[in-house]
Amino acid sequence: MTTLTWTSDEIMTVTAARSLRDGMSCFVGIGLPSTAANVASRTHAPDLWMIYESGTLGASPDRLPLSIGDGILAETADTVVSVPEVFNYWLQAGRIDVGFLGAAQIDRYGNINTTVIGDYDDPKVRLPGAGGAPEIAASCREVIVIMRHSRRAFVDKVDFITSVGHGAGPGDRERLGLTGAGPVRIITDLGVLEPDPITRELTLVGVHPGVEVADVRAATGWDLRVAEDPRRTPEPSGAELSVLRSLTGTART
Amino acid sequence: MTTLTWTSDEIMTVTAARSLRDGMSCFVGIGLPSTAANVASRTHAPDLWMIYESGTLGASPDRLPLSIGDGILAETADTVVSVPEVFNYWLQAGRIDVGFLGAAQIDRYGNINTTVIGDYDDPKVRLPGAGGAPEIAASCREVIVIMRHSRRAFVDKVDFITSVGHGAGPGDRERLGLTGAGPVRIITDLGVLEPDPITRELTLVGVHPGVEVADVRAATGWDLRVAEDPRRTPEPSGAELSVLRSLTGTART
Amino acid sequence: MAVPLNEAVGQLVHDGDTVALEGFTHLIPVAAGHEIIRQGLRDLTLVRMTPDIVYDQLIGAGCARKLVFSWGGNPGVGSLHRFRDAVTRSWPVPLEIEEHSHAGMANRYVAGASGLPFAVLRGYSGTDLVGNNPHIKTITCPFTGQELAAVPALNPDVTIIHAQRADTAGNVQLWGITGIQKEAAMAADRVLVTVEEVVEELEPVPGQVVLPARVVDAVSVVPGGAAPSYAHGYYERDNSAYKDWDAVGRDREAFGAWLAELTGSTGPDTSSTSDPEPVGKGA
Amino acid sequence: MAVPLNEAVGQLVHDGDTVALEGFTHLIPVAAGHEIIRQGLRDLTLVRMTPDIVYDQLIGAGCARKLVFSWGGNPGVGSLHRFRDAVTRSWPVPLEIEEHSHAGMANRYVAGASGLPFAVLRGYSGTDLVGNNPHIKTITCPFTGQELAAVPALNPDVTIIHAQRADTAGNVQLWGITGIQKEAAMAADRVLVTVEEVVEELEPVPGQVVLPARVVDAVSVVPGGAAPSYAHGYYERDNSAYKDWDAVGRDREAFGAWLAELTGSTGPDTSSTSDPEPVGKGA
Repeated sequence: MTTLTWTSDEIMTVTAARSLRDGMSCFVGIGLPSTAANVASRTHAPDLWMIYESGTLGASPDRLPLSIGDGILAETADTVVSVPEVFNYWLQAGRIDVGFLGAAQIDRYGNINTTVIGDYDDPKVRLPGAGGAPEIAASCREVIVIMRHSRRAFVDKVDFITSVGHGAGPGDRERLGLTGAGPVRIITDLGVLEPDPITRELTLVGVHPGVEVADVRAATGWDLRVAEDPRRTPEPSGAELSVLRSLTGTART
Repeated sequence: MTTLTWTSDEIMTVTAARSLRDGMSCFVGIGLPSTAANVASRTHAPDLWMIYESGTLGASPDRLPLSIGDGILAETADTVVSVPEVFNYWLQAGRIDVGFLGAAQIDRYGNINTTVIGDYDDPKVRLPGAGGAPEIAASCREVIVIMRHSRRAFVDKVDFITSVGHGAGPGDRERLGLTGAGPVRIITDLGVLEPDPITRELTLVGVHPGVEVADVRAATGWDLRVAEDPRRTPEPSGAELSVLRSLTGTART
Repeated sequence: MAVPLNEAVGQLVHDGDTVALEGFTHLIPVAAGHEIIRQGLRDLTLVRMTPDIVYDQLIGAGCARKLVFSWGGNPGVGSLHRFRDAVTRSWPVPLEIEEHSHAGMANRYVAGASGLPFAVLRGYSGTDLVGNNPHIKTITCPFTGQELAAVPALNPDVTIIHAQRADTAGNVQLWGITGIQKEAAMAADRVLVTVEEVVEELEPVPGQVVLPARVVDAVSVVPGGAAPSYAHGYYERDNSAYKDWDAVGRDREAFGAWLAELTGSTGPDTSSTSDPEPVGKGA
Repeated sequence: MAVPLNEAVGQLVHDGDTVALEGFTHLIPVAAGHEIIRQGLRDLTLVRMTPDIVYDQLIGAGCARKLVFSWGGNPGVGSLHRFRDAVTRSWPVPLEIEEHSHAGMANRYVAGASGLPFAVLRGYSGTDLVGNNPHIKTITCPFTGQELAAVPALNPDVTIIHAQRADTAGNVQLWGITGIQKEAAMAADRVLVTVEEVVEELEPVPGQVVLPARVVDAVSVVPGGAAPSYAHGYYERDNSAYKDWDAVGRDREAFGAWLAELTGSTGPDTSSTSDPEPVGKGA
């Protein structure tokens, strides 16, 4: 369809970055979400207000932070608060527009697993665990997830619900007392998924250039619903790519 | 008995100051307690660690603070913390050796009233209210009260229990879940009262020079118990008086 | 972002609101309190841990129908006589009171700032505050069975504080004794901050609290806006003004003269000119 | 007040203790963790929100029987392989785990520091953490009827943190990202702080947290004691050391060599000489 002058990770990150609107407050997870948020703040969203769970509010790092506690975050933040304060006064109080998360596994209803693959008491793979994700997924006004697409990652039912997406379907978030809207978009290296407005089941609404719907279905561990006319993701612009590459280049140094 | 070269307020304050041991942490109420604590820190207790409820920890003001939020406290403190932190992390956590309080009324069991004289819903006199006192009286390891002696102030039963002393007698503090020992000494302009070890009833254990036991009984609104051999308060030393007078002189400027 | 104080009060404070003007001896938002009096706001539920003379003035001016507090007095001087007059003789209007301890109020603000409906503390046990305040309940620890006090979150409609500085983006910086201001502001629906000055960039100061612009609805530049209390690094407390208030507050007539001067000398026109929406405002 | 690190660990940390070595990427008390390994402590319940490579090392060395945590990983690199090996293959000893979210752990420390038996938060609801951790319960708001999560207070026997400075009186000062250190320290029975340096007087620094000497049991001067993490204002993070750990941690043999070097090169004599009380210490 087009000569790929960018990688699938790059279009994933750029597309995720575009999901962040200028002026939003964004609770940023480390890794892919942090990269995408930093691309956004350097392109269309200069007033994106980034919060990291280490307590740095309004950070504007001049390179990619290597962890949620990177010193560059404290040096460039509007203010640094304690960890209880960022979770209680900011996240729990419902002040954050968007929570930006990664995941090891996600299921049909956008529930997220970052705890174990396999049985909890006898896991095949022990993952890092919850971190801030359960409450980010619960309390941010909306959640955006960025992760690579594969049948092992996109499963019918996650092995462990670390963070609740849309539970088992409509009404579950309300029943559980979760104040935010939950995952509104999942951006992968193949395309974009959004929950169906009625059933809350994740639905393919966009595919990246060079990707066919069949590719996405093949990389998804359940019978993936597809929107009537999935949108073709606009290609990354030269400006977006150059920002992204300078950031990841920096991070690799 | 002796020529009074000091006032009854002065011996009250000096005697109260002597009750504070060096190295103690002391939660200081404003007014008479603050004056006495500052005398102590300038005489026998240079390492008295004074906490004011405004959040100043380890204050060492070079003049008497005029309120619990006087700027001199912040300028001389080891650190200044928020009000929730001083109450939760310091007072409630049981870290304070002695709470040093004043009162408008106190009763036979050391219960304190700083709220109203008369009926709560139709008071004769509306007093300032609780402030930090209820939890200071509950959570400090011990409480010392300093107040002027009169039949209106020393009553059989306070009109309103703002801060619990020994409740209605033995075992009440334990029943109420209060962690500290409660009032261990009341220092007045006439003498010194302490709770009876068994009955918890306030008992006259000391009288100031020039004061007779009968004077104290006459100024007390219940049939005051008196220790077998009440101690005669040692006179204020010249050093104590000069420190006190320089402090109150400063405060009056 | 900075707006004149009369506009900010006009936009953010309405009759019947629950309003906290917080400060712990330091940085009392006195000028904002006086603007509330000038605009003739009514039926306010006033909230503060340590209501002092500006609350005495608001109460005496008839702005409040209720006071939520933990210690009311003229610090270093004595009682609040307008407050007493309202409580004991309903003058100029009856004043309902809801009383807590400092620990209770502080934790109520913390719960409010945290998006929780209530706070837990070791407190109140055995005191007569419990019987006279239905908002103090007990709760049982689900792990140890211990009984503790529970108090409801405090979420003012408006919190007003005074701070040393803001930057042009509306980030607010205060230092010295910072009290309960952060929690009171973050617990509120709307936040008004009066400041000594607006600067290009906030130079970090040890002991500072920074309130990000995101939680601040309006900044008004009011140099001296905390007087007669003090602003650490800017001016000292005017202790004589607190002493002088005692005589004024004791006497309804003297207070009336004071009130006439406050509302008359600045002129009611000032506020009405710059506050084009009279909706929800009292006389 | 400053005591050598081996003496401080010898006096304050005992077999079977619950020990929190806290830090949020910044100021990780690595040197203290290594001293625990050198002293051969056993059966520890290790607590930390973000266990990283020094916890991987403690676990691999067999010091721990339980880990209480909310996120375990090598930040910016990947997994903790000694931790995985202990959880999935009980090597070198079985490791029990108790898992929370960050919000839960942070509030557990806050409750611990506040002398409360439990904390309340909006959290955990609907997650599988609830079913796998009996320490997460629900509690009902006595005012609104809302259901919220309750977690028990966390009160370590010992908390160890690293800070930039202490003064000669033992007051501790840290700044930059200060994370959960204040709460972790104030929740503990005993507190050990390693510092970059001791100074006559603590010059105030913006963003500082000061821990008064009263809550600190021992200060040990260990320049570089947070490496390979960083100490804001003193040294940068050694990112290559974190990457290099991945290969060591993956392999039991490589880890064994690393462990031999740690315990051998400094020599077991160092700790035994200066730790005259072997009571309660492991081999």
